[in-house]
Amino acid sequence: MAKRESTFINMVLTLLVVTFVAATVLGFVYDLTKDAIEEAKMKAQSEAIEKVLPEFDELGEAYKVASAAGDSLEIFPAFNGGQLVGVAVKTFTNKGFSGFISVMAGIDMSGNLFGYEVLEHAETPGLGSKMNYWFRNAEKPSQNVIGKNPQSYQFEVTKDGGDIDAITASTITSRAFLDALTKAFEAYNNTNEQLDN
Amino acid sequence: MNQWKNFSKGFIKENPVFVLLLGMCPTLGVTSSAINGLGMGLATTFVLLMSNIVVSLIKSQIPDKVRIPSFIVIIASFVTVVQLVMQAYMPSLFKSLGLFIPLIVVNCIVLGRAEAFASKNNLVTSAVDGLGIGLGFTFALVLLGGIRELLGSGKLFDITIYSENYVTLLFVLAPGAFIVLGYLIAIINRIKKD
Amino acid sequence: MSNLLTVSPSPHVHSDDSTRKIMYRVVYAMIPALLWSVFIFGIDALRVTLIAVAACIAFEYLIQKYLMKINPSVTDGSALVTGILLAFNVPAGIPWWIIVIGSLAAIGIGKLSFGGLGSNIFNPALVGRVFLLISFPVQMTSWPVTRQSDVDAVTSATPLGIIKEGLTNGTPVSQLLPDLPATSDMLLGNMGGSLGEISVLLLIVGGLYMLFKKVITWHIPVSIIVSVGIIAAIFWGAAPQNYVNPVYHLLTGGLMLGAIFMATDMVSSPMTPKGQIIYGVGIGVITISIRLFGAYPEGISFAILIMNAFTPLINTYVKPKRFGGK
Amino acid sequence: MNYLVIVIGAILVNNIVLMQFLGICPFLGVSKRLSTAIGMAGAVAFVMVLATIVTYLIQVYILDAFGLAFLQTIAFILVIASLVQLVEIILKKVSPALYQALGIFLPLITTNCAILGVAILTIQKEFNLVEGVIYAVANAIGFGLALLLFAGIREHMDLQDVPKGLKGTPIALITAGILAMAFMGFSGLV
Amino acid sequence: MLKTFKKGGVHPPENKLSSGKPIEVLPPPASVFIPVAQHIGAPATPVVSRGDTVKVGQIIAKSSSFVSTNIHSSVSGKVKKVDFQADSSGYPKQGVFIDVAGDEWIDEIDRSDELKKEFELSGEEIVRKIQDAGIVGLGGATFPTHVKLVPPKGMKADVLLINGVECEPYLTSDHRLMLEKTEEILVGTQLLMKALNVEKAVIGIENNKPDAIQLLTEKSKTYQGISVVALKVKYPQGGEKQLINAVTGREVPSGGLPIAVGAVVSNVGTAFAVYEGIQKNKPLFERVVTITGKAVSSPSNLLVRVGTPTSVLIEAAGGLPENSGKVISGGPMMGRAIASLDVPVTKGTSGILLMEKEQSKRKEYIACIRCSRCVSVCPIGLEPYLLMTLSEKQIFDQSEDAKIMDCIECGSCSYTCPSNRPLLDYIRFGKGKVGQIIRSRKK
Amino acid sequence: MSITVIYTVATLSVIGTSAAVILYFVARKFNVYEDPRIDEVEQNLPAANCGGCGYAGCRAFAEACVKANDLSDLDCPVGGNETMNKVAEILGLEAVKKDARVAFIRCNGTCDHRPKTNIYDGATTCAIASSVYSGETDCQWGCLGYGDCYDACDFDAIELRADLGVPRIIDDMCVACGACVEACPKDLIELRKKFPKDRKVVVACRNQDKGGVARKACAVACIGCSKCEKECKFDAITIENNLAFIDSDKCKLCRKCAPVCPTNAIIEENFPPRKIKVEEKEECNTAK
Ligand SMILES: Cc1cc2nc3c(=O)[nH]c(=O)nc-3n(C[C@H](O)[C@H](O)[C@H](O)COP(=O)(O)O)c2cc1C
Ligand SMILES: Cc1cc2nc3c(=O)[nH]c(=O)nc-3n(C[C@H](O)[C@H](O)[C@H](O)COP(=O)(O)O)c2cc1C
Ligand SMILES: Cc1cc2nc3c(=O)[nH]c(=O)nc-3n(C[C@H](O)[C@H](O)[C@H](O)COP(=O)(O)O)c2cc1C
Ligand SMILES: Cc1cc2nc3c(=O)[nH]c(=O)nc-3n(C[C@H](O)[C@H](O)[C@H](O)CO)c2cc1C
Ligand code: SF4
Ligand code: SF4
Ligand code: SF4
Ligand code: SF4
Ligand code: FES
Repeated sequence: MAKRESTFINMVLTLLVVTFVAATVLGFVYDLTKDAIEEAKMKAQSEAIEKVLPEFDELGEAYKVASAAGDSLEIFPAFNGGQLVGVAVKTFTNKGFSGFISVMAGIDMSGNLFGYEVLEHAETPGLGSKMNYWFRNAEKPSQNVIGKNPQSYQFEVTKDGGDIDAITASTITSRAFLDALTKAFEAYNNTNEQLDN
Repeated sequence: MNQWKNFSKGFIKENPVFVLLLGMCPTLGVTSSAINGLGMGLATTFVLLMSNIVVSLIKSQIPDKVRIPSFIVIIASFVTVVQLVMQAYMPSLFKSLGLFIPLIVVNCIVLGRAEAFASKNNLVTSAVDGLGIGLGFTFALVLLGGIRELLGSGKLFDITIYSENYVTLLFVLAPGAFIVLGYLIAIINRIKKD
Repeated sequence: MSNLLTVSPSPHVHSDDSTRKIMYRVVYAMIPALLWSVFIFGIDALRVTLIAVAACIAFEYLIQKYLMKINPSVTDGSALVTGILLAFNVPAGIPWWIIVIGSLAAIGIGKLSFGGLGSNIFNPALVGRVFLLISFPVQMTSWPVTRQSDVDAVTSATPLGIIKEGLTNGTPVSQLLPDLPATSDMLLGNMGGSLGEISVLLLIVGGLYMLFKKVITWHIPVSIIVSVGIIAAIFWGAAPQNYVNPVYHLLTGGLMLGAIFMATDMVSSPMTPKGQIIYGVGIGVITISIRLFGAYPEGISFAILIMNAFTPLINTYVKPKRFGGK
Repeated sequence: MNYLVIVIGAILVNNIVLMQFLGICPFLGVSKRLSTAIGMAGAVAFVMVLATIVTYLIQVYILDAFGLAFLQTIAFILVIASLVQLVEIILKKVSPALYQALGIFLPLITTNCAILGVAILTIQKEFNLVEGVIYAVANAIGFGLALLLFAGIREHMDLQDVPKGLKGTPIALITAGILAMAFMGFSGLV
Repeated sequence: MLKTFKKGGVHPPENKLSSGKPIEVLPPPASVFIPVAQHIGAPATPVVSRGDTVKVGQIIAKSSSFVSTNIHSSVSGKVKKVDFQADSSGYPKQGVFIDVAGDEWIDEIDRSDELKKEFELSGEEIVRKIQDAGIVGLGGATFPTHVKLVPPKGMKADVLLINGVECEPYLTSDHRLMLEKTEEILVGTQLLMKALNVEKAVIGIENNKPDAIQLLTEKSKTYQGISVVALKVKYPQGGEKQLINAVTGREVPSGGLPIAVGAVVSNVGTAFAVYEGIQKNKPLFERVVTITGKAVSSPSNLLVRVGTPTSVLIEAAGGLPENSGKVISGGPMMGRAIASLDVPVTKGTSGILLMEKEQSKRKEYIACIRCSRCVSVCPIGLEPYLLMTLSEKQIFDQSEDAKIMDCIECGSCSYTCPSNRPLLDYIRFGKGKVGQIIRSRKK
Repeated sequence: MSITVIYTVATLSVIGTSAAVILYFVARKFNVYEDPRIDEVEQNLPAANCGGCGYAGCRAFAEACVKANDLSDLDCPVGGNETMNKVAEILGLEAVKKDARVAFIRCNGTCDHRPKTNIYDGATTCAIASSVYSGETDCQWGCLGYGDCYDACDFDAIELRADLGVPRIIDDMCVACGACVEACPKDLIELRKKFPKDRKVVVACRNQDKGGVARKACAVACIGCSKCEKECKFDAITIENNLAFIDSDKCKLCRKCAPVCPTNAIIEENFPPRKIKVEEKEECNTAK
């Protein structure tokens, strides 16, 4: 098989053809997967919402609300048979050990935390990453946040005078996590005000 | 060449990680668990296999001077395909592998194989080679990930083996990757000699 | 045969110093601090030390004999020093299996992997300690109560831990002071901490003994202490409510233990006085940076390890002044 | 964003080699001698900054402009590969001395994850151009620091009797592990 | 504060067992072996052959080039053969074997004890006479003295240093010489000053010889330009670079000669030999040798004819002790262990040291713990630990950069190393190799 | 076909093509020539980087080959003739054919042949010992036994024999790189012609002392008596400085010389045993 020679025309043509084919293929694959990717993103979100709220059959229009600190959070109201059963608040904090943490917090109609799901974080595996389950351990009431609300409980770690036990050796993460929840409640309260008005 | 030999060499004798010492970044970066290792390994295998096939098909059509750029484009296309497909159908794995998926493109194994093997051999041989090397790579990643996961989180493929209270956290963190790989290579060297 | 003369190159005499003597002198220098920690933390301190020493010596022997297949050199005393220093760097209440893991990390990873005595880049005891600190953060920061403190508390905090915790919460220094031990208590070692780090006075006594016996020179300890002191003083002077008095930095957090016993490990520190001063200042600067700005309340272990890594570079670029050189 | 945070973060806290695992191949391969390590560090710094600028412009003015973000990988690698080759060719002619010092490392750079990694990270972290350049410079310094430290250590280790099985790459990896351990002390610094 | 050199140094136990023993004359032995190479430089060419009869002081081998010198017979008798035998270098060397008969000296030699202070010779004449008399440095290096006295073009000496340091443990020959031949040494010094055309001479003596310092200080008052300096006891003060540094504060540049800083160093024994050679016409064929050792029954200082076998000296000092393990020609720091007692005394032999068996064996060495003691004791500011490793691994380009060639082989590093590492063994080997490389590069 | 596909194709093609065009022109403008044959030669070398060729590694040797007009001074001992022929082929030059060689240590001063007269206690390398003195026996020429040659051999071709006190070459492993020849401070090792079945007839001695001295120091020393020289019909043996030397290129392995040597200094190896009278010698050699 004779190799093509490295003449200018050959080189440019080859590259042109290779990139052309590659680009065409890619373009098609992209078109094919585009919707799937969007869907996957949506699905992750709706799965999280499902996990943090009581059973519902319909999600209302999402809207944005400003929390006290001026951040704006996304809120998803959930309805079961037309009845509002709770809202999911996509909240976040930047105070984590490695910065950004994003949490989906579900608040039921009595204003208590129904569930939470950590969406995104970069905390240390084995330390900060324990927040995924630490704060919803039903066997350890002093670290559990489920069913609690900031009005009757101090959403701060015990070390700072609050009512929630921090993850062992991960006070920073714990503080950040509770900060995110507090934000969610603030936003939720704002919504209530909006709804009331 | 004996195709079985050609295929199996990637596991120990020419293992890209333990022996050729190529593609170290993903090896270290994604192996905090066996699952991650598996995912990364398979993604790389796919790219290896496909690019080896394509390269060996079109090798005679490519002038020498643009060989490398053409190969890179081919590889990068397959990487992008993997990227898109994973994003669509395995979003959580995609998230945990993060930056290292696009970096398959610069993984020296892939380009090295295309350049040193596929551009000189026929379709079947190249494909077998790509598959063998890729699975060898996967094997290394799963081994490394498994060890780190077991020591560092007390689990294997996410199944708890022993209590979290006794895990040696260091192994799932950055230093653990280096240290475990270091000793693994030493052990493999020894095995290879005997 | 036995009456044949021996021929060897000069010199034909040798000073009566030996490496083993040096190592044992380090051990003698550590004994006062060890006794004090037994007094403060009770028999646990002794338990931890004995386990660490036994494990270090055992690992050195076993690895050399069965893995490296060379003549074990445990008699040179360096594994003994490593064992004691590892024990000095952990809380007295630590479970036995963690110390054994630490000893394996120290001797297996930190020392023998590099070729054993004299070849290691990093201080073995510190490799062991940092390995444990990262791997078992909970157990490594559970400080047992001292004899003098309240009976009902199970764990206490180290002074630097209190400071870090307080300052990150925005508590001003003045409100933290009541929680902190008095200067005299810190000097004597009446506070929480790792078992060998608390008694500053006895550590200094050991250091003076080593200085006197020419086991160490002044360059490294002094340059560490001075640089930490100066930087801490600058910050304190600028904002006394946000930074504590340098005395706390000097007397707590294992600074003295590190400066006197660990940074001076000759294997992993530079060869020339000038290099040693660079090394010491480097340790000082990194230590205080970690303490003031990092996540850890205490930074000298990391600082020493990092400067260990710089040692070969320092040795390459800082040469002794040659006689008759330019 | 605060520039100092970017710099300290990239050099110490999230050191590109020791914490992010990028550029490991040259880190292991070119750290046997100090002199070569210095050359490599210089070459990487040069290409890293250049590549970050060029890829940034491509991202903003071509990919984002046409909604083609998914082409990032292929576009970036093409650009980087050509850039490296361009630099190599030009250097060889214009300054043979500099080529001797840096140029021989250039072919290694194309397949260096650190370059592509930093280019992608700059986009992912949503830096502006100035921040991106600072980020690239800081990462180059971080890479250089790790490489130099390591070269010093390995030159030293060449003279020691490292156990046979561990000689070479294994002990280098273990050393890197301990170094990474030590660098963890910087965590939380920013 | 006593003066001393500013860098490094060690202080081994002094053990000057024989310092109180006056010099005794050892009669000529039954036969001698006089090597023709007793100096640095080209060996002399034998001018006698088998069967010739010779007298004491007669030339038996002639200088063969500028850096070389004559060899004179130390005994009278019949030449048995000209052949090879091992000297203290451990290798067979050419030399003249003479069976001793009587003790007949050549006539020119003035054998009286009378001190002769005056001299009229010019500088050049002194140099020539020194050359004819076969005088070499007696401080150990046996460099032909006449060569030192003619500085290379463009260089000028301004001070003569007389080396009375004797920093080696055990050795006392220079010490005794300074006590017993005080004025002769001073006259010899003046001769050397004249030859060198310098106005100033300084005699450096370590403070462990207070009697010699006092005596020389006193006597030197009547000699113009000569002064005495007491020095702190520290090995290797006697090394010429160190002595120059201690006395004048100057530093001989790396790779340079003392003359580069205007100094010339000579040993007190050399000064005495110069006195005898010029004022008494006596060529250099005998010297003071200390014979000592912890187990030696009577450590002593003997005036010995060159060529006398070591065994004869040992007999004179009470015989070879039962548990001798090592016999050293020279001091314990720089001397050479000899393999056989037939090794003859030569011009450079300053002492014979007998060591007991227990002390003769080196202790096993272990890994370098990088304690940096070798670095801090090295008077040259080298890094012996590194040089040893580089030699071991045969990385000679790096040892050259690390200035291995500047090592003066004083042994302070090996002496100090707590791990007992044979630093100097390896450094010497490395020096040899690097020397070869440098020479081949010049070609 | 959607709009993205069109954009994709356009963008990539533009980037790709412009990169190619720019590179092409820049490459032409800044072209620097490097002989491609260097790579080619290097690929054919064994990559042992042992320096046996006298160059700093295989690449340097390749450069030297490419530069040279004539390969007669260049030889890669590891690769041997085959490699050099290939190199010659690449360069279009003639390779010089060389006989295969093997190292031999010319000293048989084993413990029973040479009495010890002193004990050495310095650093245990031959180079250092020989810089101190002539050795533990009275033979100043013979092997010191500390194995510098052993350390120098990269091919495990030398074994240290504690029972003999003198190392031995393992002929099968030796590639005649000459590293040991360089390493031996006593200049004992010679690269001799390799005969079939590794047969050899060698004067295993370097002692240049006069007969009496030599003999006193070692039972199997060559005393320079010339008997073997007279016996050899092929002029293979020369006597110089009281020492016989057998030129392996002239030796025909006739074995006439060995029996006449009064001190058994001539060694024959790998021959079938002789019938007559030589039992005595065999026994002596296998005394241990
Ligand atoms: C490598 C490393 C990772 C860490 N990761 C976390 C983390 O993810 N979350 C956290 O809160 N603390 C983390 N820490 C611990 C903090 O530095 C700090 O010690 C702790 O949060 C405060 O201690 P406490 O929780 O015991 O009071 C980490 C420490 C290290 C050295
Ligand atoms: C090659 C050579 C040339 C020398 N030339 C001179 C010289 O010109 N002038 C001089 O004063 N000494 C000269 N010396 C003597 C040295 O300076 C020195 O005195 C001698 O080597 C002995 O010194 P040591 O006993 O300290 O080793 C020379 C030495 C050597 C080896
Ligand atoms: C380490 C060392 C120690 C020496 N010690 C002495 C000494 O104690 N006395 C002495 O006269 N020469 C000593 N020398 C020799 C001197 O360097 C120098 O060669 C000598 O004094 C020159 O005088 P000379 O040529 O008359 O011998 C020593 C040399 C060295 C290298
Ligand atoms: C002054 C001095 C300090 C030492 N410090 C340590 C130390 O901090 N950690 C340690 O493992 N060994 C220490 N050692 C013992 C020994 O040097 C160490 O184990 C070596 O690093 C092992 O190669 C010390 C020894 C001396 C003489
Ligand atoms: S022998 Fe050489 S290296 Fe050792 S101390 Fe003396 S001068 Fe320095
Ligand atoms: S004195 Fe010995 S142990 Fe100390 S640094 Fe020198 S060689 Fe190493
Ligand atoms: S025995 Fe000598 S010539 Fe033969 S391979 Fe070994 S070193 Fe080379
Ligand atoms: S190098 Fe020479 S002297 Fe040393 S063991 Fe080998 S053959 Fe003998
Ligand atoms: S895989 Fe990252 S540099 Fe090679």
